[in-house]
Amino acid sequence: MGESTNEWNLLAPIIPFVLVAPLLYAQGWESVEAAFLIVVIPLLTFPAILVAGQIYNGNETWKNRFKEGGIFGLGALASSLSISLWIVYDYVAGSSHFEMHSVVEPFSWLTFDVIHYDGSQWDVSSGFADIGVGVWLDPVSLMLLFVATFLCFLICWFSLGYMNTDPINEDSNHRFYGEFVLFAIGMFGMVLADNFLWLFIFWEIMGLCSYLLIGFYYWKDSAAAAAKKAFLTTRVGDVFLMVGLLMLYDIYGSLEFSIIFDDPSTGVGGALVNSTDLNWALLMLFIGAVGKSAQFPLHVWLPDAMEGPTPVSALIHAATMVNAGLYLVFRMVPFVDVHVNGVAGLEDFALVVAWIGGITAFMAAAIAFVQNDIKKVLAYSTMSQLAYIFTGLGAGLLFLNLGEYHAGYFVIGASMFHLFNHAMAKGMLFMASGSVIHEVHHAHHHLHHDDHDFDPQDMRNMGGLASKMPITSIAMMFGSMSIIGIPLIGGFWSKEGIIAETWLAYLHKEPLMLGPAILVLATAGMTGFYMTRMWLMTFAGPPKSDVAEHVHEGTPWIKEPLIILTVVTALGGFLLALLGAVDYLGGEKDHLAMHGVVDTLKHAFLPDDNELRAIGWSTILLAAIIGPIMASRVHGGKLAEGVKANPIVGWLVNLSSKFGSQDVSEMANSQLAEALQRRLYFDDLYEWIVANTAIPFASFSAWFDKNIIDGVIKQIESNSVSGSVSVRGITTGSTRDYILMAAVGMLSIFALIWGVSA
Amino acid sequence: MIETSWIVGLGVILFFIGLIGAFTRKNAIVVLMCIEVMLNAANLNFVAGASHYSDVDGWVFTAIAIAIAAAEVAIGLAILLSLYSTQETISLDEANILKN
Amino acid sequence: MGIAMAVAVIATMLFLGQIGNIDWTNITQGGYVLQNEAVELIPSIGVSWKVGADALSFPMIWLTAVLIPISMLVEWDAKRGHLFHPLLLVMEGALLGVFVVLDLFVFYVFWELTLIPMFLLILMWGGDDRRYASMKFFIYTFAASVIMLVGILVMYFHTDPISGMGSLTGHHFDLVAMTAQENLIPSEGLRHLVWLMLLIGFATKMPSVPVHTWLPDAHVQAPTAGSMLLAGVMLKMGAYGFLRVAVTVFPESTIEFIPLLIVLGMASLVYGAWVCMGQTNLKRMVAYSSVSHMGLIFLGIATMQPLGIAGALFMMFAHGIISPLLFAVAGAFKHHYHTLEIGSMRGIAHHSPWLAAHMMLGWMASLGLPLLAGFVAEVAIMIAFWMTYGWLVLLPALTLIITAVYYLSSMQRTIFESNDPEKGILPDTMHGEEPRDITWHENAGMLILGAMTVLFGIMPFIFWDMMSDWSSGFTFETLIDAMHSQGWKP
Amino acid sequence: MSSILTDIDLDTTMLLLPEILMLLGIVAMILIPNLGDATMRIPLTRTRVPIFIGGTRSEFSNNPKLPNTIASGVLGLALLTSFLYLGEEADVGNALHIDEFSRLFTLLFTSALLLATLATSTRMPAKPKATPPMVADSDEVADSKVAALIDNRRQVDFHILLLTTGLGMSLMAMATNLFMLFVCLELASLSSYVLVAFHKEADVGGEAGMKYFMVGSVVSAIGIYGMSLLYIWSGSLDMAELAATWSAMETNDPLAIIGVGMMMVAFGFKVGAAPFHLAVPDAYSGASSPIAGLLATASKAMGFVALIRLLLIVTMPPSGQAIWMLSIALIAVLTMTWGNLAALTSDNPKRMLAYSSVAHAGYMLAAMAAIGSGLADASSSSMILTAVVFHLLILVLFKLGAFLVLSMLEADGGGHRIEDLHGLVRREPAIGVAMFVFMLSLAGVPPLSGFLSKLLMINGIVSVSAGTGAVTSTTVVDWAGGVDPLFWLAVAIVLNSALSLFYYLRIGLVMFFESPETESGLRNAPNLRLAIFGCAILTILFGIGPMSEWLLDMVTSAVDSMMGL
Repeated sequence: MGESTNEWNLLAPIIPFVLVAPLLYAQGWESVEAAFLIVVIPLLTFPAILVAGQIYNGNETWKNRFKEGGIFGLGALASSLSISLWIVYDYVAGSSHFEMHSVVEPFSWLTFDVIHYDGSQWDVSSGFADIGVGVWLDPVSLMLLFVATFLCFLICWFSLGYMNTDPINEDSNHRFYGEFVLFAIGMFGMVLADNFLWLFIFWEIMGLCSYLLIGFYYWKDSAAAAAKKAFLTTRVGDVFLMVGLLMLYDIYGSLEFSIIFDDPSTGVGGALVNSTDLNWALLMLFIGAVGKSAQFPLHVWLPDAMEGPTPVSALIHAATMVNAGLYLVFRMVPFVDVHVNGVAGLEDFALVVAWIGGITAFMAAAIAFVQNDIKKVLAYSTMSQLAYIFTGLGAGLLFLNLGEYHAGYFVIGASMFHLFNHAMAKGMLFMASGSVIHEVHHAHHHLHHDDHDFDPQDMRNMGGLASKMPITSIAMMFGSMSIIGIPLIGGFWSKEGIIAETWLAYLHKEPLMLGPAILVLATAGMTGFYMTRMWLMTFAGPPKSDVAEHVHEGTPWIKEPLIILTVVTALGGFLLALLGAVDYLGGEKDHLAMHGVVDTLKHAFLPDDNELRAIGWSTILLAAIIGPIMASRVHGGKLAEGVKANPIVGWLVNLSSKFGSQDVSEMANSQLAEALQRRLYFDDLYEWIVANTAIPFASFSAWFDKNIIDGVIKQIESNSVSGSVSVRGITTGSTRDYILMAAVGMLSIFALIWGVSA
Repeated sequence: MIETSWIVGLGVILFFIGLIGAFTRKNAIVVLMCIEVMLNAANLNFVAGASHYSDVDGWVFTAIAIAIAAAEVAIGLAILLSLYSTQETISLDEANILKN
Repeated sequence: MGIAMAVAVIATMLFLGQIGNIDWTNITQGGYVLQNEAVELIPSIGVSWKVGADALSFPMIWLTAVLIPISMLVEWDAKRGHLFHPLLLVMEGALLGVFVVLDLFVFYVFWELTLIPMFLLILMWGGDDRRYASMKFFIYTFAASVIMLVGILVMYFHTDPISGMGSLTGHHFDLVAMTAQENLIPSEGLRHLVWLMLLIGFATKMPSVPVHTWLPDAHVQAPTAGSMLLAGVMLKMGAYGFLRVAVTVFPESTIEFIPLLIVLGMASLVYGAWVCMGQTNLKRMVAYSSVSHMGLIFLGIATMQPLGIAGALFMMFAHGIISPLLFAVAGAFKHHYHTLEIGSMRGIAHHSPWLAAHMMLGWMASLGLPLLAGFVAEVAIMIAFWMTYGWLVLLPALTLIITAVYYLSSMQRTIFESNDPEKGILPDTMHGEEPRDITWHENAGMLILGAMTVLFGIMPFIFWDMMSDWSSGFTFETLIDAMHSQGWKP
Repeated sequence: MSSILTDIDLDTTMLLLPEILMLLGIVAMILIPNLGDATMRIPLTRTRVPIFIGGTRSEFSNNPKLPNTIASGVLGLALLTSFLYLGEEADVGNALHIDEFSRLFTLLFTSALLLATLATSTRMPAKPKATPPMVADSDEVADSKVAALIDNRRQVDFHILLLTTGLGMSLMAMATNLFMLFVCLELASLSSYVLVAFHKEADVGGEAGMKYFMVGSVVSAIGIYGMSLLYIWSGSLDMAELAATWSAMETNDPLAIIGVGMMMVAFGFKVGAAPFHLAVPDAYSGASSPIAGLLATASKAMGFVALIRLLLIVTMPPSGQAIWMLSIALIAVLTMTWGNLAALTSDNPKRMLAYSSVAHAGYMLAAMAAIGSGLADASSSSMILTAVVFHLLILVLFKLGAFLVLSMLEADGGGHRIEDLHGLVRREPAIGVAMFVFMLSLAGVPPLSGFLSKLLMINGIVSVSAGTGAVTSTTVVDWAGGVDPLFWLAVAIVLNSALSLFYYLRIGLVMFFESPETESGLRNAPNLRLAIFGCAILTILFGIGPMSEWLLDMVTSAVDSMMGL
C-alpha cells in the first residue's frame, strides 16, 4: 500500500513486540497477569527512543529505516494493543467476568502509619491502608483500554506518514515518538490503575505529555504559550483533584477502588460516611475532571492545544486524554448508587455535573460556528461532545442517587458508549483533518516556497477537496455523521440516549435539570450545523485558493488508519448497539449479547414511551436535518467544473448545492459573532485577572522580599556601619578626652558599686 | 596628733585636684605634674595608714611609690621629648594623628 | 582534580560498601546502627566522638556521599580545580560529620565547619557579587547558629553526669543520653526558650521565611557545585538538626509551638512561591523555590502524623536530589550562555537539547510531577495535613499552582520561543560566541541526578520504608506521650 | 640565726629560675654588647689591665643581632624553666608565692615575649655591617651612617625593655601582696610605655607612647590611690589579710569599696575595658606590631591576673553577689559592643585588631561577672575561670600571631592600611592562610581554639544563670522574667560574636580576593615565619583533640591551685 510497497518491510522490528502476547499465552499466563506489561513495555521503550534519537540524530538508517524511532514506538504500542485485545477477548468473548476487586493484587507502594485522636487520647488508627498499585478492570476500563491502545496504535501509524514527511520535523521526531509513547503509558496506566492515587499519577503523566507535545514546535511562541496554558489550566483542576483525594483518603482510609467501592457508605473504622464530606470530596475530584476534559470554566486550554502536531490533537486532545475526566466521573458511580451501598444526598453534586456539561456543550458548539481553522472546529466539537457525556453522567448520577437505578445505569452506559463512539470518530476526524492539512501544506510548499503567511489549517483556503482526497473526504464524512448523530451511524446510538434521559430526569425527577436538557437538545442541532459546515467548507464548492487546486492525496501511512477507523465508525456503533453495549457499560448486564436488529432499531426509533419518542425524533430532526440544511445553505456548493467526487461523497456535495446559497456576512460581522470569535471573552478575562492580580502580586512579593525582609538585614548592616563610625568618633585622638572618659568611668563604677552595696 | 581622717581628707582633695587637672590642662608637663599630685595623695594615705596602724609597711610603700613616681616622670619626659621632636608640640589636644 | 574525584568516589564506594554491613533490621526499625564506643575527645567538658546512623540520617549520608562526586563531575573543568575539588572533599567530610555525630559539641563543630568550604567556594569561584554574598551567607548562618549554640549549652548544663564524662563541668554533650534523660530541662519556660533558640539556628539554615534572604544571594553567586551542595545537602542540615535535636529532645515544646511551625512553613511555602514568581534571575528563582519547598518540611512535622513526618523526611531526601539538578541546569546556563536572566535567551532547546531535556525533567520534578521524587513527599505531607488541619490544606495545594506557573513561565521563556526553527534567540552576553550544548561531564552528572529523580519517584519505597518506620517509631515513642502531656488535639 | 641569705634556700631559688634568668639576661644585655678591648690603668701605675667593658668591640659583641639573640635565648630558657617547674609550689618571702597558676602565666608572658622577640629580630632596623662615618663622606651619607650606628645601639635598649616587661609581669603573677603586685605591674607598664614609643622617628610613635603613657599614668595613679585607701581601711595590703578583713566586714566600708573601685579602673585600663580603653587603639596602631601584639596578649593577661587577684581573691564574698558584679557586667557588655562596633569599619588592620582585643576583654569580663554573680559554686567558678585563663593563653597564639603577620608587612613599610593586606594569599600563600586561621579563631569559628575558649566562657555563663529562671514557668516570657540577668550576657556575647565576623572575614576577603599592590613576596624572615606557622598550627591543635585537652587540664589544675580547690 502507499507509494512504495517496500515500506512494509520497515515494520519488521515490531514483530517481536507483537509476539509478546502470544508467547505469554503459550507460557500459560492469564491475560490479566500480563496487563501490567501494557504499561511496562512502552515504559521501557520511550527512554530508549529519546536517548537513541539524541545520539543517532541525523543518521540515515535511523531516519529512513527506523523512522526516527517511530517504528519502535509503533512496536511498543502494538504489543500493548495485542495484550489489551487478549484481555478484551477474555472478558467479552471468553469466560472471565468482573467482580468487585482488583484483578491483580496491589503491590504495596507506600507504607505508613496514621494516628488519630479518639476523644481522650491519641492512638494508632488501624483502618488506614497503605497506598499500593495494582490493576483494576471493569467493562468501562476495558472499553477505555481498548480505545486507548487501539487509537494509540493507529495514530502512531498515521504519524509515521504525517510527521516523518514534514521537513520541519526532521531530526526531532524521536522527541515526538518518545513523548507519544510516554503519553500512551499515562493513558494505559490511568485506565488500569486500581486506585485513585495512581489514577491521578498517570493522569498527571498525561498532562505532562500533553504539555510536551503541544509545545512540540517549541520555537513557536504560540505553541509555547499554548503548552503552558494547557498545563496550568489542567493543573488548577489537578490540585483540586488532589485535595479531593486527600479527603477521600481521610474518609475511607484507602484510595483503592476495591476497598472504597466495597461499601462506600461506611468509611474508615466502620464510621458512617457523611454525605456533606463526600459531596465536597467528589466536587473536588470533579474540578479535576473539568480541567482535564476542558469543560467550562476550565475549557480555555483545549482550542489553544491545537498548536501541537495534528496526531497529538487526534490522540490526546480528542480521543484519549480528555476522556480521563469522564472516566473519573464514571468512577464516582458507586458513591452515589444508593441501590448498592451508595450515599444518599448527593443530588446537588449530580446537578452540578449535568449543568457544567450542558453549559459547555452549548457554549462550545456556539463558538464552533465561527471557527475557520479546521482543527479549532474539531476542538470545540470535542469540548461539546465531552460535555454531552458529562451531562449524561450527571443525569445518571442523579437517577442513581434517587434510586432510579435502571434509568441511571442506562444513561451512564449511554454516556460511556458515547465516549467510545466519540473517541473513534474524533480520532479519525482529526487524522483526516491532519491529512488535509498535510496535503494542503505540501501543495503550498510546492507552489510558494517563500510565503510563510499561508495558513494550511484555514478552511477558507480549501474547498473542493472531495475530488482530490477521496479517502479523506469519506472518512471525514462518516466521522462528522457520527458526531452529528445521523441515525444508525456511530454516535447516534449513544447521543440519543443521553439527550432522552436528561429530559426524563427533568420531567420525572428534578426541575433543575431543565437547563441541561434544553441545552443538550439545542446543541444537537448546532452540532449538525457546524460539523456540516466544516465538511462543506473543506470538501465541497469550488477551490477557494490555488493551493487547494493542487492538493492530492499521496503520502503512505496516512490512509490505512483512516480506512480502519471509517469502518469502525460507520459500523461499530450499530454493531455494539446490537450487542447491548449500553447495558454492559452501564453495569446492568455483565456480558455482551446479541439483540435482534429489529428490537434494537425499535428501541432507538420507536420506544414505547411517548416522551422518549418525541424527544428522540426532535433530536433527529434538529441534528440530522435542520442543522445540516442550514449549513448547506451557507457553505454548500458544487465542485469546480470538470472534476468529480467519488460517489460515496459525491451525493452529499450535490445535495448541498441544492439548498441555494445564503449570504451571512451580516451575521458574521455581528457583535455576537465577534464575541464568539473571541471565545466569549473567557481567555481575555482570565488573562486580565492574572495580569492584574497574580503578576503584580508576585512582583510585589519579590520587591517585598528584597526591600523589606532583606531590607531589615541590610538596615541592620548599615546601622552597624554608621554605629561603628560614630563609636569610633568617640575616640577623638585627644588624650584629655581619654583621661576624662577614664574619670567618668571611675565615677560610674563608684556609683554602681555604691548602689549595689547600699 | 592630727586625726588620720584629716590627712585622708587632704589626700582626697589633692587627688581630685590632680585628676581634674589631668583632664582639663592641655600641656603635657602640667598633666605630668597633676599625676604627681595624685600619686602624692596616695602617698599621704600610705603615710597616714602607717602611722595609724603603726605599721612599717606603709612607710615602705610610700618610699617605693615615690620611686615609681620618679621613674614615671623620667619616662614621661623622655616620651614627651620624642613626641616634641616629631610633632613639635606637647599639647595633649594637638597630638592627634591617631584617632578614630 | 582527578585525585579529588578518585577520593570522593572511593569514599562513596566505601560508604556504599558499608551498606552491606549495616544492620538493616535495626535501621528500618528506627534504631541506630554503626554506633561506636564513644571515644573521648575533651573528657573534661564531656565531649566525645560518638557516631551513629539511623533512618533519619542514613538517607542524608547517602545523599552526601553521592552528591559530592556528582557535583565534582559537573564542575569537572572548574578553574583552579586543584583547590576546588579538595574543598569539596572538605565539604563532604564536614557534612558527613554533621549527619553522623551524636555528640552535640562535635555536631556544632561540624555544623560550623561546613561553612568554611562553602564560604570559600562562593568567594573564590563565585559570580560578580560574590564577596557580599559569601559574607552574608557566612555571617547570617553563623549568627543564627551561635544562638543555637546557646541553646545547646543550656541543654548541656542540664545534663546529668555520666561517669567519666565531663570531669571539669560534670555535664556532657551526648545527644543520645540527653534524649534519654527524663525531663531534661525542668523549667518549661526555659525549655521553650531553648527550643526557640535551636529553631533560630535550624530555621535559618533551612531556610525558612523570614530568615531566608541569605540563600538567594548565596546561590546566585555560588559556583554550580557549591549551589548543588548548598541546596542538596546543606539546607537539609537545618531540617535534620531540627528533627534530631529540637523535636527529639523537646517534643513538648514542639507541640507547644506547632502554630509557629505552621506559620513559618506556610510563609515559606506560599510566600516563597510568590517571590519565585517575581524573579527574573533563573538561579534566584530556583533558590526561592528551595525556600518554598523547605516550608513543606515544617508543615509535615507540624501535622504530628507519622505519615506527615515521613513525608517531611522524604521531602528532605527528594529535594536533595532534585535541587542539585535544578542548580546544575542553572549553572549550565550561566556557563554556556553567560547569563541567568530569564527571557534574555529563547529557544535554547535548539542549541542545547540535552540542557533543555534536563531542565524539563528537573523543573517538572520540582513542581511535583508524579513518578518523580518530589511527588511522594508532597502527597504524604498533604494527606497528613488534611487529616490534622482540614481545609487549611488548600493553601499548600494552591501553591502548587503557583509553583507550576513560575516553573513553566521560566521554561517558556528560555528553552521555548524563538519563532525560528533554525536558531534560538541568544543573549547579549554570548558576544557572538557559538552556542553549544552542555559538556559531557555536565551531562553525565545531570543524567545521574535525573535518573535518581525518576528512580526514587517510581520506587520511593527504597528509602520511604525506613523513613516511615522511623517516623512511626518516633511518634509512638516520643510524640504521643508529649501530645498527651500537652493535651494537644487537632 | 636567720639572715636573709639563709632564708633563701636553693630549692626556692631554683623555682624562681625564670625570673632570675630574665634578670641575668638584663645584666648580660648591658654587658655583652659592650665587651671590647678596653683597658684601665691601675691607678698610680702605668699598668693597664683589660676590663673588657668598652673600647673597640669585637665582631661578636658588635653584632647588632646579638641583643635579640640574647633576649630570645633568655626568654626561651625562661619559658622552658617555667614549664618545667609548672607543678611546684612555694613561698618566696612573704610577698611572692609560686604556684601553678602564676607559673602558667609566666609561661604565657614568656611565650608572648619570645614571639615578639622573634618577630623583632628582623624588624628592628639593625644593620650588621654599619661603619662609622668617614671624613670623606658627604653629610647625608654621614648622617645615615650615624643613624645606623645609633639604631644598632638601640637594639640593646629595646631588648632590655622587653626583658624588664617580662620580669615585671612574671613577678606580678606571683605577688601575694597588692602593693607588690602593683609595683611589678608598674615595672611592666613603664617598660611597655617606652616600647610603644620606641619607634620615635615615626610621627605616630611618640604620640602613641605619649597617649598610652598619659592615660596609663593617670589610671595607675588612681589605682595606687585606691590601694592606699584600702591600706587605710585594713592596715595591710597582703591579699590574704585583705580578704579576711573584707569577708569580716559587716557593712560596706566606703573606703574599702571606693578603693576597690579605683583599682578596678587601673586594672581595667590594663585589660582594655571600656571606657578606659580609649588610648588602646591609638597605642596599638602607633606601636610596632610585635609590641602591639604584646600589649594585646601579655599585657592584657597581666591586667586579668590583677583583676582576678583583686576581685576573686580579695573581694569575693563567701556567698551572694559580689559588689563589683554589676559594674563588671555592664563594663563587659559596653566593652564588647564598643570594641566590635568600632572594629567594624576600621581600615587600619592594627586598629582593627586593637578594637577586637577590646572586644575580647569584654567577653572575658563577662565571664568574670558570672563568677561574681553569686550563682556559681566553687566548681563552676573554677570552670569559668579556666575558660578565661584558657582564652588568655590561646590569645597569645592567634592574636599575637595576627600581629606577627602584620609585623611582617610592617617590615616592608606596610601594615597600616587594609590595602596592604590585599592579595596577601597570592603574595605569600602560607602567611595569608595563617592569617586567615587567626582571623577565624578570633571570630570563634570551630574547630579553632578561639571557638573552644569562647564556648567555655558562654557555657560558664549559661550554666550558672540558666538554672535561675523559675522551674515552674510555662512560657518563655515567664521564664525570662525570672532568670538572672546574667543570662543575657551570654546572649550579648553571642550577638557580638556574630557582629565581629564582619570585620574578621573582611580581612580574609581582601587577602584572598583583592589584587595586591605589589606582587613581590615579603621579606625572608625565617624566625618570624616559623613563629607565625607555629601559632597557626597550635591555634588549630588547641581547638579540638588531645592537645586542647592537655592544655585545658593544665589550666584547670592551675586554676584549682589558685582557688585552693
